Formats: sequence, C-alpha cells, structure tokens
Amino acid sequence: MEDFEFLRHITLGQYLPGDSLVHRLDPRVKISVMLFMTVAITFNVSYLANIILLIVCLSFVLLSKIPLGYILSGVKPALPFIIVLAILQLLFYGDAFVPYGTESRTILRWGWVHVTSGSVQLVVVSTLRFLQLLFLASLLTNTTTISDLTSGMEAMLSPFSRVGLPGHELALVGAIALRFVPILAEQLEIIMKAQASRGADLGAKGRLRFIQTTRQMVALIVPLFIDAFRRAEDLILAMEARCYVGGRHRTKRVRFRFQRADYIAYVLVLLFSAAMVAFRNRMPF
Amino acid sequence: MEQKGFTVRRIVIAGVLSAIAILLGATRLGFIPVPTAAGNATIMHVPAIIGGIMEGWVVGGIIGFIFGIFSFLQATIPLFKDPLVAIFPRIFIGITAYFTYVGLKRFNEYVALIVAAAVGTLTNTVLVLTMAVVRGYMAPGVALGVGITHGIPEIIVACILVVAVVAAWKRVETGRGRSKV
Amino acid sequence: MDAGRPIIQVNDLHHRYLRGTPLEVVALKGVTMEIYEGEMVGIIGRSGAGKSTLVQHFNGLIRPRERGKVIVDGEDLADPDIDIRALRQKVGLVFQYPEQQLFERFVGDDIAFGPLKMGLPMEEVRERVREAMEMVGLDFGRFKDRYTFTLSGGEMRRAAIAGVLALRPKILILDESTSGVDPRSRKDLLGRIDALHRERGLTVIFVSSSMEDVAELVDRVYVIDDGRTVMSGTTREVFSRPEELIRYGLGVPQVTEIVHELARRGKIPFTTVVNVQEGKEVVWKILNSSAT
Amino acid sequence: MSEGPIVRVENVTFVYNPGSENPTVALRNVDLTLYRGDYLVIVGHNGSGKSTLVKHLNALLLPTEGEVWVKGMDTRDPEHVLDIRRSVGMVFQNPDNQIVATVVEHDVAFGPENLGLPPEEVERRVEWALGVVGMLPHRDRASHLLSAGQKQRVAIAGVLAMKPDVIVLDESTAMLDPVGREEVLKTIRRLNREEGVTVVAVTHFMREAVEGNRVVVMEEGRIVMEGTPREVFSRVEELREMMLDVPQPTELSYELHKLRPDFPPDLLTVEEVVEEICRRGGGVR
Repeated sequence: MEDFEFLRHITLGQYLPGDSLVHRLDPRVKISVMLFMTVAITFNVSYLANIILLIVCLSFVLLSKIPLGYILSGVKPALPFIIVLAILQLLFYGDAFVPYGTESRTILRWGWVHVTSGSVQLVVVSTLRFLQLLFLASLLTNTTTISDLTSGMEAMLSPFSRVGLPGHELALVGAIALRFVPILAEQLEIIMKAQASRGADLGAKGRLRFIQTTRQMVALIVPLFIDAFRRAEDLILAMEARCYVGGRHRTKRVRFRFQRADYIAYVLVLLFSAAMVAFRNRMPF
Repeated sequence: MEQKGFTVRRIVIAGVLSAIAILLGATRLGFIPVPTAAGNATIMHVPAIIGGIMEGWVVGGIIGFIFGIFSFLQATIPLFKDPLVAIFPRIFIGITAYFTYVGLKRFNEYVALIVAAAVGTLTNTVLVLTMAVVRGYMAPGVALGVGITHGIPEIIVACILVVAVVAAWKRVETGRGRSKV
Repeated sequence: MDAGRPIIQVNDLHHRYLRGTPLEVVALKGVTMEIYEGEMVGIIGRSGAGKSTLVQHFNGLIRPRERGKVIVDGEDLADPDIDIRALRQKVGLVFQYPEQQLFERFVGDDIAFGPLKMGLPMEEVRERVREAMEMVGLDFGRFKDRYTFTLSGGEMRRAAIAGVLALRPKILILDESTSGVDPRSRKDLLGRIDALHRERGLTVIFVSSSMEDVAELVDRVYVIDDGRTVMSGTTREVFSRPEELIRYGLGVPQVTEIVHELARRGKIPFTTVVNVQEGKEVVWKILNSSAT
Repeated sequence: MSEGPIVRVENVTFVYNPGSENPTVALRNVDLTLYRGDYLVIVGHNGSGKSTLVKHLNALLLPTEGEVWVKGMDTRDPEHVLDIRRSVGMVFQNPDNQIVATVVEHDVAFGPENLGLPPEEVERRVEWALGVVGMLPHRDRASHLLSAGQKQRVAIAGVLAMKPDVIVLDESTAMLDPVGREEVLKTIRRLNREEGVTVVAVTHFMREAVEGNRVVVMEEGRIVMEGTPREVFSRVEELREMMLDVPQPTELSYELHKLRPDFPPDLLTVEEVVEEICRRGGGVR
C-alpha cells in the first residue's frame, strides 16, 4: 500500500495538555528527575530494588493523571518481540549473566534448555526496568512541551559554559534538531511522492529486496541530505547575521523559577536515587 | 585550516544532521530489509558518520549522542530502553569515522570515505552488541550472530550512502563516469 | 467548451489527512471539476487551499477514501485494482521546487529514472531522454553527462521537468513549478509549457498563485479555496469577478484592475482584459474618443 | 548624528573561490550609497550579483577589492563586525531556514540575547518587535505551525528586535503567495515610513520595486541602471532586452506613449494610469 501519510505522524513532543502536579513542575526538575531515576534504575539489578523503583515510577504516573493505558499502548506493537526475547533469555542464557552478589543456581536443565536463577532474575529485572524507563520517558514527553523541554535543557546546560564545557552549544544543537525534524519530514514526503510519480516502487518485494531497497534508499537519502545541507547554509548565514558568536556573551530571558514543589520534588528524588544506588548491593533479595 | 571549538557552522550542521537521524529513526525508513532472519539493517547512524567526516569528531559525536537519546526515549524494546546500550555506544560512531577519514584522506578521498563509513558502522554494531552482552540482554553467541547478519549489510549500505551524499554535496567528481544513456 | 470527453472528472471530492487521529486536518471538502483532453487548465488558490492535495489525487498519490469520486482517463481511482504505475506514467506530476528532488549523479541518469523503471530497452530510454531534454531546452550531448549538482538553478529545474516528460505523459500537472525562479527562467519555462501544449496536444494542468502567469498561459480556471471549488470559467470570466478573487486571497493582474477601475468610473462599459495588449486597445479607444 | 550616507560601497569587486581553478567574479567595481530613510530596491536575474552585493552590507562577505563602510566602520575590520551586523539586519528568502527557536517569542529573543542585553530589555524588545510586525497574538505559538507569510514576519521581528538602522530583505517574498507577500510588504512599508528604518529589498517582482524610492538594476555583477522607479522603469526597451519585467501599469503607459507621444511613458501604479486617463476625459459608451 502506498501511503505517504505516515510522515505526518511524526510527533516528537507527545505532549498531552493537563494541569497535574507533574505538568506544573519546572522542566529542569523533570529532566533532573529523569536523570537521577535513570541512574538508579541502571545500577539496580535486585528484585526488591526494581519492585521499589517500579512502584515509585507508577506513583509518578498516577500523579500526572496520564492514563496508564495510554502509556502502555506504545508498547503494543513490540509486545510479541519482547515476549519472544524474554523466553529466549529465560531458556537459553543459562550462565551468561550473573547479577552482582548472587550465585546462579541451575533450576532446570534439559538438552539445550538451561534455566538458572540468574536468567530468571535477568528476565524479570529487565522487564521491570523496561517498564520503569518507559513510564519515566513517557511522563517527561507527555507532560512537557517541546519548547519547555529545550529551554529547560538549555537552562541546565548553560552553567557548564562557564567552566568551558559546551553546554549552551549542545542545547542549541538539540533545539535546531527538533526544529528541523518537521521541516525535513515534509521535504522527505515530497521527495518520496515525486519519485513515486516517476514510477519508483517504494517498498519493493522479492528476493532482490535488499539491493532494490538500497538503491531506493540512495534516491531518497541523497536529496534529503542535500536539502538539509542547503538549509544549514541558510541558517548559518541567518544566525551570523543576527550576531550569533557563541554562548559566552549571551544573556537569557528568565523563563523558569523554582516553586516550593520543585524544590521538594528535586530533593526527594535526588535523595531517593542516591540511596538506591548506595544500597544497590545490600538488597536482601 | 581546522578551526577549533564550536563554530556556528558546526552547531548548525550537527543540528540538521541530528534531525535527519531522528527522522530516520521515527519512520520505518531507517530500516532496510536484509535477506536473513535478522530482519532489518539500520541506516540511522549514517548522519553521525557524515557529520563526523564533514565537520569533525565533535560534530560526529554530538549527532550520535542526540540520536542515542532519541532511540532511548522512543524505544519500545527493553534492549534500547537502557541508556548504556542506546546512548553510550552511539557517541563513538562519528568519532571513529572522522579519525579514519582524516587518516586516509591523503591517500585517496574516495577510499577514505568508504573505509570511514565502514568503521563508523562497525563502531555502532560492535559497541551496541558488546553493551547488550555486558548488560545481559544477549548471550555472546547470539550477539555474534546478530553482528554478522546485521553488520555486513549495514556496512554495505552505509558505504554506498556516505559516498553518494558526500560526493553530491561536495560536488567531488568521484571517479570518471558518464551517464548510462 | 470543448466537445471532447473529460479526461479528468472530479466529483464532490473530500479528503482528510491523519483521519481518526487528534491531528486530523480537513484538506478537501467538496471539489468538483472536469478537465478535457488537450486543454490547458489553471487551478488557482492561496497556499493551504487544497490545490496540492487535489492534484495528488490525479496520479494516485492520494486515493479517494471518503466522499467523492475521481475518474482519470476512464479509471475510477477509488478502485484498488487499477494499475497505479500505468496511471502515474500517464499523468506526469511536477512538484514545487522540483530541482530539490534530483538525486542521480549524472543529469542523463536522473532523467532516465522513469523510463528505466518502466523497463524499457536502453535504446528507447535514450530516445526518450533526448526528446525530453530537447523539450526543456537542454542539449542532450552537452548535458547528459554533466554532474547533476553542478548545474545552475534554472538548469536543474528544467532537468527535473524533463524527468517527468520522459515518461511521455498524456497529462502534465505543474504544481507551482514555475515559482521561485528569476524572470528570465520564468518566461522561458512558461514559453516551453505553452509550446508543449500547442505542438504536442498535451493536456496541461497549471497550479499557481500567480495571476499574471495564469493570464498568460491558460484558457480556463478553477479557483479552490478552503478545500472547495469556489469559482470556475474561462480566465476572462473569472478575472471579471475581482471582489470574489480578493476574498479568496487572490487578485487580478494590474492591467485588468486598471480597466475595471475605468469602468467603475464610468469611462467604459464593464469589460475584462487579461493582458497589456488588450488593455492598450481598450484605453486607446477612450483616448481617441476624447480627442474627437 | 551625521547626515552623511549610512552605507557606502566603494568600487567593490568580489570573487568566489579566488585562486581556485574556476574563480567566479560576482561583483565588478560596484559603487552604491545608501542614505538614512532610503527604500532601495535591487532587481536583476539570478547570478547578477544582487545577493552577493547585499551580503557585503553586513560583513557576511568581505570585498575582494574595494571597501564597504557602514556608519563609518570598515567591514573588513574584525573589531566592528558585531556593530555592523546589529546596524544592518538581514532577512532571507526561505522563512523556514532562518528561524532558530521552536517558539515565536524565543526566536525573536535570539538576536537581543546574542547582543548580551539584560533580560528585561530583551523582553521589551521582543514585545515591541512582534507588535510592529503584527505577530504579538501569536507570540507563544510553535513557528512551524504558522503560514509562510507569518513566518517571514517573525523573521523580520527577529531582526527588528536588534534595533537595526538598516534592514536588508534578500528575496524575502519569493516563496510567498500573494496574501503572504502583501502581509510582508505592508510590514516593510510600515518599518520604513513609521519606524524610520532604512530598507534594502532584493526582489524579482517589479510590482514591489515600485514601492521604493530608488531602484538599482544589476546585470553580470555590475549596476547597470540606477534611479527613482520612474526613471528606471521608463527605460522599458532596455529592461525588456535584459529579459526583465516592467510593472504592468508602466508597460501600458509606455505602449500608449508610443501611440500618442503626449501620454506619459512612465506611470507606475494602477491609480496613476487611471487618473491620467480620467484627466483626459473622453469615454466609450
């Protein structure tokens, strides 16, 4: 089926308007919470820790008043893949993975199948971890507009400029990237349509699919990149014409101010995450 | 000739190429079906390679980093919902591509482009799979299998695309060719 | 009008983008038109009026899935079994800024893309490329081996149009394909399109927001606004209703405006001119009448 | 404040890729003087050097030979580059490629922030500039959701917020439909007449050229005609020879002049032609 509409579906900010506590938090706080929690999640492999983390992430979701079903709906297409992967890990990984501080016991061995306590833990923990991060990432993008997200990012990164790190520049790169996604998506749609009009068969079938698709890809990617470079040349001139010379002398309009809730959320999550990391090897199970 | 630090040019090129990486990731276009069980080869790392080659390792690294963040945020499978798998390895794609390109450029521009594309792609494949093994999502044997079935077609595609794009933009007359007609 | 059969028939066409999502956009809400074989028809309207969505129906890039019908050369586009590639070969569509869609290294290869996709033998492909290049004024021998991205802007645009002409379409659609070039290239392009129409009997659909270009080129006009056909008729008929055109974000050429204003001031009975030559004749009569 | 010229271009020659195999001479011995309050229109074909010339006015390009002086500053002096760029703002052709930030007001703030102005001043200027171009009601909208004409007005506001003495518009109406073009022209008129900004506009549309108080015609890197619109457009034959257009009212009046020498050959607008004919009486019943 030839349908080019999918390009219009690209929405980077899946912002859902709302007035919950989470919506109102300062974007810098939300990004920080995301970072702290991600660190905590990444370093915890025990059952208990991951159950605690999941409960915390779930409570964030409840606070945001975003329907849980909405967040989970994004996973649906990948579900069969996730299940197959989990079963493979469960049955065949055996000793491939041993969580810190535990000893892997064999639970079942039958031909190729080798189930150990380690692989069970791996499957359970990586599924929990996936859910935790999914909740966090969705929360961030569902409760924050793209512009708040980029301004928040810039506000957080800018102080690094003072010690010689390219914080401001990094934020600017991110903002430019986000700005050009819809523009380039539109351009890509036109390129695809123009080629389809000239008889290109997008989504070729048959044994030579790989070669055909690669050729097709060249025909799409080359004009897309050329267009992007051309736009970049324009933007470079426009930025220079507007006196851009890097972040050092710039000022920034004040956009955010911490409220009490922001301080509380920030400190609580920071302490919690630090504790989770500190005690990661001392969980009873 | 090499300017240091962040010029306006580097910031903007990094921005638009990151946009392409995000775009390729957000559509099914970033995937090319390969004739193996593995399913799809990806070309989402190509912008990082091209950015590295054209504007230096910093630009290449940033594009990879931003591409990594997006594949992390948008991931719907556990493997890429892990920042150590999704983000960390991507930073190096453009960096290795750049140094390969610079090292070989004085011998032959054309060859340098091809090898840089191959090295950048390999960086992605090897590091992602290594991290996947380290973080316990894959057994080493499986990772090796995926590496071969994915890696080879990905390298081929990346080489073709990188040469086509860079040649078209720099208007280098690669080789002496003529039209088929 | 012409007694021939309509080659394109559109009846009460509706279209929504992203149907059923929160981002749904209604693009067409009732377009009706008939285009006859060998005609040169203009479709005009402000940007965002739905012109591009409409013409993308003509070669099956968008299929009618809601209310309304599109029939092109006897084939109902809602029918899922029609040969879409044959249709696209028959209906050549040139987009806005077509030079941005070039991708092959060599000019000749880019123009040959369509014929090669049709599976024609190389001899035939070469012949078509040669013919198409001549139609747009690019010398075959001189340009076919040139690197595409070293051409000038005007040359690139002509090469892109040749890429569509090489399909030997029966119907040529130009979707704002003459905008954004300098006056010299614009005149050159308009002249070549006119020649294609007159000498080869090509049906041409000219989508534009430039009233001067429309006045120069086409015989009949449809005005689209907010997804609907709001005006239609010969160019002269449509230009004789300037208030409506202004309401739809358009206008009339300045010379048309001059003659309308003279009529409003009672110098002449209401009449509509479409170019400076006609305007001169009208004013000349006024000036002579004052002399005697 | 001196009442001398605000910009002086003196005998400028510019060569792209000097020293390479194929150097391209884009400007040949160009002289041009710009006075405060001018509305100067530059017309000519692609490749005639218009764009190259205007990029010299704010030091985006530096002359290969000759000099450009802006408010007494030499553009080749790196010390003055920023002062020159804040004095001479520039709006480009493609509205999509010159907007930096995702949200309208953030984009307008970009220039003033680059100048290092205090946040309150940035705020004031953003409001003022958006007000002048009539985009204040859209200040917190995402820029990619605006029409092309609106985007271009945001781009103008972005330049205006730096309070420049001169605004250069490099084919800024080329990609707009008639509605958008009129929006932008109205804005430029207002800038020139009410805000006292000196305007330089490059365009292909002769209808727009009539708006200025001076017109410059370029061909092959040289200025080939210069004068008031009336002086320039009355040279219909020469312009036709260069394949340039003449505004329709001028063309009509010129044709009538050929038939009747007492009819003026150089009328510019619809009103002028209508008035002239009415003044002469007569009529056809």
